[in-house]
Amino acid sequence: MSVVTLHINDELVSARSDQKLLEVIREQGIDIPTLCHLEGVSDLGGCRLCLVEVQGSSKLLAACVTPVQEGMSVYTHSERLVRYRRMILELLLSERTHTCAVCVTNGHCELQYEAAELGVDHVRYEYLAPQLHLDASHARFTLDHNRCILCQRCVRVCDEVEGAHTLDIMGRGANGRVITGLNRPWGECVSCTSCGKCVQVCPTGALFFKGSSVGEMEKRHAFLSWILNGRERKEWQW
Amino acid sequence: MTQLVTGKKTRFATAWLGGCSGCHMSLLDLDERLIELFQAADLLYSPIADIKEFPRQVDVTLVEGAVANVDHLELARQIRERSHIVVSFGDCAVTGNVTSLRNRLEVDDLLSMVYREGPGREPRGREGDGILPALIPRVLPLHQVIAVDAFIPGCPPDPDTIWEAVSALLHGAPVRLKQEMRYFG
Amino acid sequence: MNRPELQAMGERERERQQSYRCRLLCCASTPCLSSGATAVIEALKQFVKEQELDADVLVTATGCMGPCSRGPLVTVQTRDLEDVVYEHVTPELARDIALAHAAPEPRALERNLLAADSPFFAKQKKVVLSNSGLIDPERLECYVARGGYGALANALREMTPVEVCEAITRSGLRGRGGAGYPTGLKWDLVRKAPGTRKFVIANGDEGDPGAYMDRTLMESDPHRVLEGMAIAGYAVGAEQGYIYVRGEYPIAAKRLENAIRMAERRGLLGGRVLDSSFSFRIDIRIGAGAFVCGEETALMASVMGRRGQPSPRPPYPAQSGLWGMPTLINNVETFGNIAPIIDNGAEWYAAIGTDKSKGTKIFALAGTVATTGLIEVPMGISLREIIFDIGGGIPNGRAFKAAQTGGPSGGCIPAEHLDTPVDYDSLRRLGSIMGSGGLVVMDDTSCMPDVAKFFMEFCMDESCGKCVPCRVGTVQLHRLLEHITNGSATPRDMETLEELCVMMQETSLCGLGQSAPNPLLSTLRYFREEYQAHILERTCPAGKCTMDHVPPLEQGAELQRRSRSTTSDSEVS
Amino acid sequence: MSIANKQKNPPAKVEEVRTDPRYKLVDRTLKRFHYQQDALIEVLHTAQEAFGFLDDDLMIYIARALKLPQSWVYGVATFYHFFSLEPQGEHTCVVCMGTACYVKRAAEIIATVQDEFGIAPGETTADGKLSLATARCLGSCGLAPVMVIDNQVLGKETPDTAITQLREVIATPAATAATSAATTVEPQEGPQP
Repeated sequence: MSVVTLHINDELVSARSDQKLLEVIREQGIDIPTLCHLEGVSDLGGCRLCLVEVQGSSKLLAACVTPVQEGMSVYTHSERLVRYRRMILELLLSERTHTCAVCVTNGHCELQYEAAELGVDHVRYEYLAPQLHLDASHARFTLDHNRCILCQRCVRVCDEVEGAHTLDIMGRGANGRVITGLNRPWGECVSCTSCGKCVQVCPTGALFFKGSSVGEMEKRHAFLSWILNGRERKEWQW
Repeated sequence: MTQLVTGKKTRFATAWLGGCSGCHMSLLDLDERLIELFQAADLLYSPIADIKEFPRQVDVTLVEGAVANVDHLELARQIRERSHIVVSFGDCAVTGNVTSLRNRLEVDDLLSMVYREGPGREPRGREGDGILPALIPRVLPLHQVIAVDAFIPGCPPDPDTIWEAVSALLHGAPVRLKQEMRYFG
Repeated sequence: MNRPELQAMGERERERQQSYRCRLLCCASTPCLSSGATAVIEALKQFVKEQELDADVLVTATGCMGPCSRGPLVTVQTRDLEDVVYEHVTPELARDIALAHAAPEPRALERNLLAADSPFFAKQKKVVLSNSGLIDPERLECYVARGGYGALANALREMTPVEVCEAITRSGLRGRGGAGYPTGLKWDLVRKAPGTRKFVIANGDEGDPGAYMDRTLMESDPHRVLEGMAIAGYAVGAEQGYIYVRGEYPIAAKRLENAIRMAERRGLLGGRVLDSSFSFRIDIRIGAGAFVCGEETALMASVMGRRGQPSPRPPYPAQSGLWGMPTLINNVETFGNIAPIIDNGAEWYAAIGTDKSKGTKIFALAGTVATTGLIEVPMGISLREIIFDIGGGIPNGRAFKAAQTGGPSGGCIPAEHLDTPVDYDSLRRLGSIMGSGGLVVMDDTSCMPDVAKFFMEFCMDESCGKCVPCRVGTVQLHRLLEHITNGSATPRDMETLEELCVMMQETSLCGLGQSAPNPLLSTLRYFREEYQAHILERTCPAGKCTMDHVPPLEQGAELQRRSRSTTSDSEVS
Repeated sequence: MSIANKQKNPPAKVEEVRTDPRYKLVDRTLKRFHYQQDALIEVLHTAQEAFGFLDDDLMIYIARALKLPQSWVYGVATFYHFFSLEPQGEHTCVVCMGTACYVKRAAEIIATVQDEFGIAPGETTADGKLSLATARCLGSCGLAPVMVIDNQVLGKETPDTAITQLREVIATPAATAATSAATTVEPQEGPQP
């Protein structure tokens, strides 16, 4: 694999040519927010929080899906990028019903964290307050559409890591919903292995273990890289 | 803000719209810092003081709660007209929070569900029409009704967070909360 | 089939057509069919049968003739007279027309005649639509008789793929789908891209409301599109093409399917095209109602049977498209330009149009204009000429207000810019885009914030939902416009609105989201005072909006007013 | 087909699936595309044409035939506006809401139809007689405003003409109209025109 050099915020850095910008930026210790990106599954480029300015490109590019290129010059925290990230967060908070005070992931939520990090202290947009339901038909997990940000982490992990593809997205636009099977109650979906990966990778309180009360649902997704590295490097073939 | 700089006492008010008063409880949890606060400020209006009219001139008003009915609208309008700085105090004022969970229902359905047809109740008819303040169709965070100058998130905001914001305001400085004090919820 | 056989086929068909004393061409395009063309065609066929004129009179169902609002249309070709076009033809009138023209001393009727020298026809220049309305789209022979597949034969025999790409580059042709990327460059990229297989896709997912150029081309001259695709396949090294037809266009799909079958049977498509070593298959894919599938990466997802969600670029389709292979995607109209360029030479083509926008462009002229229909004009013509000369101006004594181009990705152009030449760059400077060619004229009864709301609603419904700025941004912008048009907006909403527009343009994943704010921004640019009237004075100057709501702070007074009126109502009842 | 897949559906349902002749049409399309997963949209088109709408059994059948996850099929079917998961009415009325029609006040037609029959776009009357829908431009802008009743394109409509035509169509028996949609409705007896 060849090595390329590029500038990130005017610092000269080198990277492997198969790397994506996000990885290189984070390697430099630069904190750049993401919500749909998840180490271990394919990238979507949907949350647009990791947008960066690349000199010579008229468009802002999502760092998670942009391959590095020799001689690139990248800026990660220009005034407009920070402003846009904040607005995107505001849009997400306005879309469904994110009432932190009564949420199972209060205090452990990536959406809540990014909002605080980016300084979103209020939302200028109208709260859309859609009437959405909650699927508690599964024996162990609950899916609350009101807290979903449609990042599709659960869909990707179910397909790419677990291989069940129980989850997908139905509809489109703001009417999109995470579905289980043929949009049947989750508990009735025979393809679900109840592995719980979707719950662990969900950045908000949309997926949680039954029985969790306010602030009790902590997520972890470090196991993903463990599983995937193990598979890829055949570490478990003893 | 000139008064603040010249060392006069800040004319201070707190108001309570559609909320649980938890933010005010948290304000009282400032404990001994309350003494410091009221050495620098006069409390001109507050649910914890028995004052009926919102005063003519206020420097800083903290507003707890979301705007949920016509009385809130009227008070919000007065607060804005008569205060130099208006602060959204706590998640209900900032986001609508729990108060706004009713937005998914039509007002009339909500009233029927809770009052007119609630279990174990006598049907009460169109209660409150003209007596209780009418509910507005959608609960709104304060800044969607009037201009707001600063925001203190939290449900309720931590006393330290409140103190951070209030002491900045008493010094005529803008509210710049640290990241750990900016969390909703 | 080889080249001499192709020429012979054309010759035979020309002789056959010449043998008729009179040819009656009836438009059988969707608009004319909806206004009763079927009955007209039946009446004419009946007439020929009754009068036993089978050897003298030929009745042909053709594609679109242009002035769709004047349909059903009938064109008459006689050996001794100039071609004439009749409008609003009824079955009775059709018989009279046939009677007059098929007579030993043919003459034209005086009524329902559309003069050939009227500005509607005179100001147009037909390159892509040169066969449209003159040939039977269901018969391959008709296309071949007008030189069809000659360009393909020529390219296969006389030109290398490099030369074909060069010719297209030299012609200056730019993508007709809207963005205007140079077609030759795109072809060359795909040609050079390494890949074991390559694909060509014709984008016929014409989703812009108010536009039907692609439908008409596919319906009226399907072989023209297929020939362009085959030449592209040869130029880039692809053996498989897909033509993605919008689900709303069943007639276009049927005619294309028929055309592919005919061409394959005659060896003009399929294995060993025209006895060369080049093979090219074309399959049809029917869309299922998603505007976003006009975006090329979304379209590819849809061709592969998936949810039509766009994916981030790079990689571009030219490097990694269908199944990861290099893929050329062009609009149907772009492919319609290929055969004429190869036939007449790149220089001939480059001489039409303006410096940076070459050739002609098809527009669907619609809205409040006297004659609506499909027109093809040289690039650089002014909007005024299109609307007032070709279209005949604004009916009902009303005033022109704006012309909307580019559909939900475009903008509204006001009267002061009517003399702007129509080309890619001028329209972009005005805050609109060429787009695929929808041109909707609005008179002074249209309210611009309301028009902006219409387009935003469209984008909101069509957003795929993959990226946040588009998914939520369109909803929020629609809400804001709703507030403006119902009277509940505040001056602050204007700031939020403008800021959100810019943010969406810069941060959305694909063209749909990036261009969704365009109609709004362009109306803000030219009609800001209308927005201000809605917000500050709570009035709608065009008288369209209801304005029956109030801003949040005034809701209290409003509620009291309403509750008073309802109590008094209940007292009465 | 794997054992797991067989267990998904009770055998009774599979039998029922095979006896319905309309599945033959779906099978034909499946074969034409060699059961390739890419052909999902084409297969859904055929299925909708044959059945009038896509119900769960039909989507399960297609998912199994193409070896695709059920959620995938459902995701695709709901992404595209063309596919309907609900049975459609005996007659369908589609009002074009393209720009040209909009400028010529198609919204008033929809409002009138809505008032007259008490259904919003996307809904079907309680008696199953009429489904109302809107379209994103039917490409007949020259005739704006345009509506389509039972696949027949009608141009230059007004609210009044629209209502009159709809009343007429509803009064005529189903056999003469609704060629594609109303597959769930038994052909009614009535005078042949």
